[in-house]
Amino acid sequence: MADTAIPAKEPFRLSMLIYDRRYRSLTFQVIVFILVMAFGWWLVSNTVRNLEVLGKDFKFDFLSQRAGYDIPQPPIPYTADDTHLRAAVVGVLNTLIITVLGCVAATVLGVIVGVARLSNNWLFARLMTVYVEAFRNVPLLLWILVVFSVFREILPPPNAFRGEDPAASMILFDNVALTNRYTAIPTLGMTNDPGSLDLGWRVTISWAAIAFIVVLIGGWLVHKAIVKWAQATQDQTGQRPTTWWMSLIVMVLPSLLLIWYFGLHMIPPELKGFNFTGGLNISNALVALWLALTLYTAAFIAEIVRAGILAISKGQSEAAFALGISPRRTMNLVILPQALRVIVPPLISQYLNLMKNSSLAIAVGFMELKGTLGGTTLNQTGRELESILLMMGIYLILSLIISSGMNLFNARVKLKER
Amino acid sequence: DTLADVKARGELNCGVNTGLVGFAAPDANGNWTGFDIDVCKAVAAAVLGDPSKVKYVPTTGQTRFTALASGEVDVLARNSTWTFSRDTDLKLDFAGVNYYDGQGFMVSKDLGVTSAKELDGATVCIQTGTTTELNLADYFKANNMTYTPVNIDSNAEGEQQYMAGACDAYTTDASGLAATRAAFADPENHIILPEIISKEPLGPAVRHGDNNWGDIVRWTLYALIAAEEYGVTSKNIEELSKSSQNPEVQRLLGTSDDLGAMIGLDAEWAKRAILASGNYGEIFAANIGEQTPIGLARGLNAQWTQGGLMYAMPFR
Amino acid sequence: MQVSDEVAISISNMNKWYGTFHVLRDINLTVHRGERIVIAGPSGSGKSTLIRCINRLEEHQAGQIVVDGIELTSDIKNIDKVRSEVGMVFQHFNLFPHLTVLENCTLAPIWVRKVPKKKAEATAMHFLEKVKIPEQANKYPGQLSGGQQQRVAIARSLCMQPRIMLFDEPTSALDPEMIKEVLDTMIELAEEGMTMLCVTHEMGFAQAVANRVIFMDQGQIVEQNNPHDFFNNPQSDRTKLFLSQILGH
Amino acid sequence: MQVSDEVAISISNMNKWYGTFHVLRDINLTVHRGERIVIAGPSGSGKSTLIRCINRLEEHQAGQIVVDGIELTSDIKNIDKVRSEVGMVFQHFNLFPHLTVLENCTLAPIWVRKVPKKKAEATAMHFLEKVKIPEQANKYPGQLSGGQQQRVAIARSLCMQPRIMLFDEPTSALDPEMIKEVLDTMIELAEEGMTMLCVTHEMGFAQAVANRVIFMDQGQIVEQNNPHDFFNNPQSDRTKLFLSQILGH
Amino acid sequence: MSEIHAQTAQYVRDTMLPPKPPPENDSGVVKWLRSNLFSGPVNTILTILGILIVWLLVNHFWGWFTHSVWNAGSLSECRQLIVERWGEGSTGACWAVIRERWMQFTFGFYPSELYWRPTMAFGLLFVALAPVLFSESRKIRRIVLVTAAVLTLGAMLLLGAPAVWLIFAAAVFAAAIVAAEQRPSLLLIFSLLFPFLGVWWLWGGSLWGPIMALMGLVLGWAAFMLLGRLSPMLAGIGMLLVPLLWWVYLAGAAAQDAERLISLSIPAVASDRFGGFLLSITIGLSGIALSLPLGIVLALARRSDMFLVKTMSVMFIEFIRGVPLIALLFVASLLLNYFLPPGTNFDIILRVIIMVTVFAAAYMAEVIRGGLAALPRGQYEAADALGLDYWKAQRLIILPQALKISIPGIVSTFIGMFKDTTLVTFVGLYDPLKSMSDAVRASTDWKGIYWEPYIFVGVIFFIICFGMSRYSMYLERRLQRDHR
Ligand SMILES: Nc1ncnc2c1ncn2[C@@H]1O[C@H](COP(=O)(O)OP(=O)(O)OP(=O)(O)O)[C@@H](O)[C@H]1O
Ligand SMILES: Nc1ncnc2c1ncn2[C@@H]1O[C@H](COP(=O)(O)OP(=O)(O)OP(=O)(O)O)[C@@H](O)[C@H]1O
Ligand SMILES: [Mg+2]
Ligand SMILES: [Mg+2]
Repeated sequence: MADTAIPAKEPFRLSMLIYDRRYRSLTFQVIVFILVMAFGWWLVSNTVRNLEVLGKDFKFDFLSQRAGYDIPQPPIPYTADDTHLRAAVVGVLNTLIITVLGCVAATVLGVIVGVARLSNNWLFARLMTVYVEAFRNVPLLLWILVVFSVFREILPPPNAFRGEDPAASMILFDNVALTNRYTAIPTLGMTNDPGSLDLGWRVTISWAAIAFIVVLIGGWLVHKAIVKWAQATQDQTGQRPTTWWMSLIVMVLPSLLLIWYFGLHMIPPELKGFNFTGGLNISNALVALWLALTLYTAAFIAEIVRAGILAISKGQSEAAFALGISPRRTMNLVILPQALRVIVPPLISQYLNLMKNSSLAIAVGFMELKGTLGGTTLNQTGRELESILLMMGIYLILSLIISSGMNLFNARVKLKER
Repeated sequence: DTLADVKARGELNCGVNTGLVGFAAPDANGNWTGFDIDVCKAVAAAVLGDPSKVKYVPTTGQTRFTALASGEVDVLARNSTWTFSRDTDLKLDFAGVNYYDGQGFMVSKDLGVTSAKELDGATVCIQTGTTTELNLADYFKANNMTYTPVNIDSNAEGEQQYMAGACDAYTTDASGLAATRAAFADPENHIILPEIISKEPLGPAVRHGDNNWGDIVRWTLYALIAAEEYGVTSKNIEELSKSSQNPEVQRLLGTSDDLGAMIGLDAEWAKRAILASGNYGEIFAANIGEQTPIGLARGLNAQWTQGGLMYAMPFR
Repeated sequence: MQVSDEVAISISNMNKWYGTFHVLRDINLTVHRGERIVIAGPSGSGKSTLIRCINRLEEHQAGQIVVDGIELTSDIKNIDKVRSEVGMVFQHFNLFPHLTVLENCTLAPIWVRKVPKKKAEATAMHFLEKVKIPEQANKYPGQLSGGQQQRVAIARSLCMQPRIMLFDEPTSALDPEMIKEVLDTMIELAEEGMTMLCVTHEMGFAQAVANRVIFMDQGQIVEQNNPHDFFNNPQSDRTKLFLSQILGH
Repeated sequence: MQVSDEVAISISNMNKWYGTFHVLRDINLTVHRGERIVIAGPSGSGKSTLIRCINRLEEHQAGQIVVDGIELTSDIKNIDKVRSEVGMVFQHFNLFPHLTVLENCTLAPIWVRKVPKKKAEATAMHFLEKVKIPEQANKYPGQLSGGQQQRVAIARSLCMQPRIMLFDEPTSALDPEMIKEVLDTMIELAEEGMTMLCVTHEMGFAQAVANRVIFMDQGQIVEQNNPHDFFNNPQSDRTKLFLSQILGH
Repeated sequence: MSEIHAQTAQYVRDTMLPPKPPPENDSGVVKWLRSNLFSGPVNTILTILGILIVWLLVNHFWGWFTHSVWNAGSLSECRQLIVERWGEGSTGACWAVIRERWMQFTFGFYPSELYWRPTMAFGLLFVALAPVLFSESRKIRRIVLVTAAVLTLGAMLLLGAPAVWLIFAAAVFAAAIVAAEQRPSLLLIFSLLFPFLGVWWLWGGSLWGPIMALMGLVLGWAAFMLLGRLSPMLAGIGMLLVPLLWWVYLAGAAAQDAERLISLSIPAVASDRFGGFLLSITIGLSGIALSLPLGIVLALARRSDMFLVKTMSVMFIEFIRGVPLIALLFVASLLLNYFLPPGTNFDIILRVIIMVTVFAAAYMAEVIRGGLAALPRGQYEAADALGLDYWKAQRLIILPQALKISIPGIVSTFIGMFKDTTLVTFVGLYDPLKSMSDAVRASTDWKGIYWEPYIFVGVIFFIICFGMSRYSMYLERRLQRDHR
């Protein structure tokens, strides 16, 4: 047997940059990187030259100038005398508010509709299908306008509540007024006001609110402990004690005590002059936007939920049934934990979409980030480069926060495979 | 050099509103008409000799100044208020004023309000993206009143909002209020309050730095105004250019002294500008005057000789 | 391997339709406690459906099924009782992939039988040892081989300590090397006297442990006999044809 | 079936790791031109990995592999050369479902060997005839049975006119009826003197055509011998155990 | 107790039972109603709730819909007619505005004598798409092509298209229908040419422009072929660089010279005349068509094992997906001029298309990545084992399959993008929904009209998007069947 001569190890040659697998990918990456960097540099240098030609600079000092415009219902104290920066912060907070409200409502509605579409009630399932298809196939902008207009056309104006024999009347024991501008709800008053905590930046929070939060968190922790105890008891004896009433007491009773202590009471809204005052007026722009975003996103979520549940094979529920596990428990113990893994990733990307879609609020005059920083501020100061870059940066950060939440979840629930 | 660019292109890029009745709006075939449009036409006629050589670039409140600064449009004729910061910080040059406007309020009659001072606590609909927001804030602050703003992006939504009673008052430039009111099914039930809370001099703007081009736009505008002052109309202009003995008219129409050469144009530039859609008065009457559905009175926009503010600098 | 006189399952004149398709026709079958029955038949003959009717994964429309003295009707309580008496092993295992092997085995005892966790885990470990994979207790099903998964599925059923076990082609999704380990487990179970109904094509298994072989075709029981006679002396033409296909291969 | 002195593949002291897992340990193997080698061993013993190293679908980390005089290093030119000399047939056929059988066979000759289309098609038809399915040339793989697909996969490899063929369990995904037709094709190929390395558990095939059987376990070559001695007189305990499992079942 | 029990005694059936019909109470209308609408209290409540919702909706809008006016010249005339017909105080829909302006909603400000051009382009689009979207079944392709042909030719005739073009369109359709039967691969040639022809038909001007643009691709391919002999690396660079240089420096001049020699011009239509659904469809289609190659590159980069390439691709995709489209549109209208060399100025529609493309590409990349991931590893390995290099394997084996799997995802992306084109209103373009409606309202005749344009535009959007989503579902089902 003649062994073939085994070639000696090659030294490094230049051609290996192209022909050797190990080096080639490096070469390629470096080339691509250089090209991308060059492109980036080209953009930046163009920008610098353009700014020069236009005689503009790239500074963010306009943020500290007086904004000069009003924002309805700012979540933190804000007047026209505040700076553009504060206006931008108000915008971000409004974006966050609408996003959180929208995500919560859309999830609830989406899950209900998604399950309803699987229901064996023919009529109801069909209706849900119509709803889902209608919202998925028509631009969101139109839905926002439609919902906003429906509020405006159907509800009475505040002055319809006026007079001896008003055309409209308040509901819920004269505590809530639905008008075509806002929903007037009572505010809370205290006879025993403990004052407020100053968080700086003219943001204050009432001690009473802090007390409630503390009590609620405490109650929740106790509830957790109760559940843990129930689990332990079950592990010990096999019987799970009924605990919901204990949890209820723990959650509710301390709050009731606090209400009594602070002398909390409702101050109903009152029609004075043009508008209701005294209470809290939640503007229809917010409600309509919230509703439109909710309805639109829920239509997509419903499809995700439906697909998620359908994706869990019939075999899983059959196996559970065959073990004698009841349908409700099967849902909780077997189907949902698995369906969630399928549902959550696309669900989060719907949350992202909702957050991004909230920028359409300019159509109804709800002043979120796009309306303040990317709208009036940009318009009044003429700093489009700075404003838009900053705005995109903020959106990006919010997106990254949401999507890193998703990655965390995915990593946690990933099914173990061989 | 904008003039050379425009000539080389053979077309004037004119930034206009996306749709504002009477001032600038496209019809079903995309033909633009309106008060601002006629300014564009006059400039195009003066520079290129043909009022139809205009490309209208619709701009929104947010994109208009950038469109001008970036050279996308040569002149911005989009009811923009001449303010200090726009003239300086935003690097615009306003070529003059073609409409003296002011911000006002419209309210429904049955509200029983007769003065803006009575609007304390009211809900006010505003169109965003203009100076109106700032004026409104200033006005209520100065008068120690509170209000709830409803910032609406588009005119149509704002009007709809107002009509349904979702705001007590609608505020925008008085000209816009008149136009809006005119389109209502029941115009008699709405009144425009007497207070004008701001000065809103509207005029065409050009880029800062190109003074020659600025001059052309400015003096085209003046030519329109002056023409009215001297009684030069699109009807009698041919005749006058032959027969007029008024030296000012002669200079204006280029029959004596070549003023055009001083701004890089030919002698008949102003004549063509006037011919495009008539003098200032004709343009006003045709687009927004009392005979039109919008029905604006001349008011401040009358010639100075009639007690108004329209005052063309001398052609000399 | 003794068979008692006690009746474990009795099916009489049972009929079932899917829509208008008549899947099971006039089924009559009595299974005694301790019997081990193998059901064979061509694909689509209704074997799975029959087995699934016994623990009411499918509903029958006519006739009677009595399991352990309880008649299967729409009464949910009866169904629950029957299901916790009857264990079932599926072709595709149907383990719960989000739970560990141990959790798979203790889930039903804890939530259905209300057994304390400790005790449930002890039982589970006992049965896992029986199927010879106690060391995999804390792995997830996805990390096991097919044969191991099927053995876990068997252990999971056994943890409910059923009196009857149903198997629906438990080995047909497995690689040849793994079939043996599952069959061994089942044989061991049979030797302990468990009442078993098993749909399978493993004729070796049938000959080794079955008391009776039932041959089904077109939704009907065509032939039944003890394994020896069934294989060596089939009566019906259909059975002969089927056996020639199965064994000839 | 003659074996030449020429060395087709020489592997010396080859080691491979997946991460920190040592899959192949000190493999030494010389294959002569015309040899037909069968590789056997329990699941996970590294048979597939070994075969895949030979045409560099996997990279080895230590030692040497020389195929047809070309050492496998990271130089892509060498890799390309080796791959067009070595044909490979996979367990799951891996035909290209979007191309017809004929296109599957002509793709590589046209794009890699730059053969004119006409000629490539003629060659392809020739090999399709050899594997006895010329009439299927214009069908899509999805329209064929498993056995036919595997034969197409063999024809596809042959179209590149390789000097060495590698088979990785070519019959294990097939139904019993189809196994034979594929094995027949392979036997025919062997008779023509093709150098073959074949991972398989078909012991009949091994006895019929192999010059040598290699038994692997835990990433090592445990035993090699001619088929007769390998089956009738295994030396190592592991081999004995393995053979008893395979043949006993 | 014996080993063999009495009951195990042998049993043989001698006559097979015939199938019987199911028992009575298991079928029929009553059964259907009971099991689908009124099975249990919860279901009954849901049914009643459903009926209530439907009744409320119908009740609310019925009056308004039935009081419709189709013939009127202005809103005030409409109002008058409604009052006349249905009495004082009644309200109704004034569809007259749609009747008068629907061409404007469809074509924007496109010159009305040239309406046939976009119509033809849109009709022939189906020919171009036939090999891609309808490749599955001959029957469907036949139906689609014939329907498209009839509708397009009819519409062109009504819109007064010149005879030459009518004959041309008819010829193309006829050829396509024949080709679809005989040699479907011929259709691909038309698909390839269509983007260039489509641009020409929509914008008009000289045909030489698109021809020279196409030349760039041809040159790139030639460079690739020539340099490919020397080195694949060089070939890749040449393939990118040559067309780029050609387009930037030579194509324009070449087109002008050629035009001077042989004039191939049709009347040009400027971008500012685009509006309404024409604008939406133009932006949507160009966005999708252009984002496809970009998306493929990004998806391949994201799946690559080269760290830098992968990171850059991930960063780009995440960046684009992290910001709202509306922000990118503002970048197009406000910032793009900063980023390009001073003095560059191009069409806002083009700028918007660029940003929409970039936006869609990020989503497309994710869709295609899914398609790539769905391919079994064996396909890659088989290609490797046959000696195909990376690019050949991608082009011949991987992408054709991955793209096919991705078609449903691509269609959904397109639906999303098509809906999002309404956002161009915020940068001053005439989208059908808001700008066009506002433009209609800006005429004195129709000032104050509100719901009718919205409803009209919404319904059209629904029809288009719903059609597409149904189609993609159909495809999905088909693919599932094929890929078992
Ligand atoms: N849910 C169902 N709806 C309608 N028909 C069904 C359903 N399940 C099964 N069938 C039909 O009922 C018949 C019997 O099915 P079954 O699964 O019981 O057969 P099988 O004997 O178990 O066959 P295999 O050996 O293939 O498992 C088949 O024809 C099958 O197609
Ligand atoms: N890509 C990989 N990454 C990590 N480990 C791997 C990988 N591929 C295979 N292995 C491991 O390497 C070992 C050998 O695998 P290989 O596929 O070569 O075995 P085999 O002998 O072919 O087995 P079988 O008969 O099951 O095909 C196995 O333990 C396997 O789990
Ligand atoms: Mg079955
Ligand atoms: Mg293997």
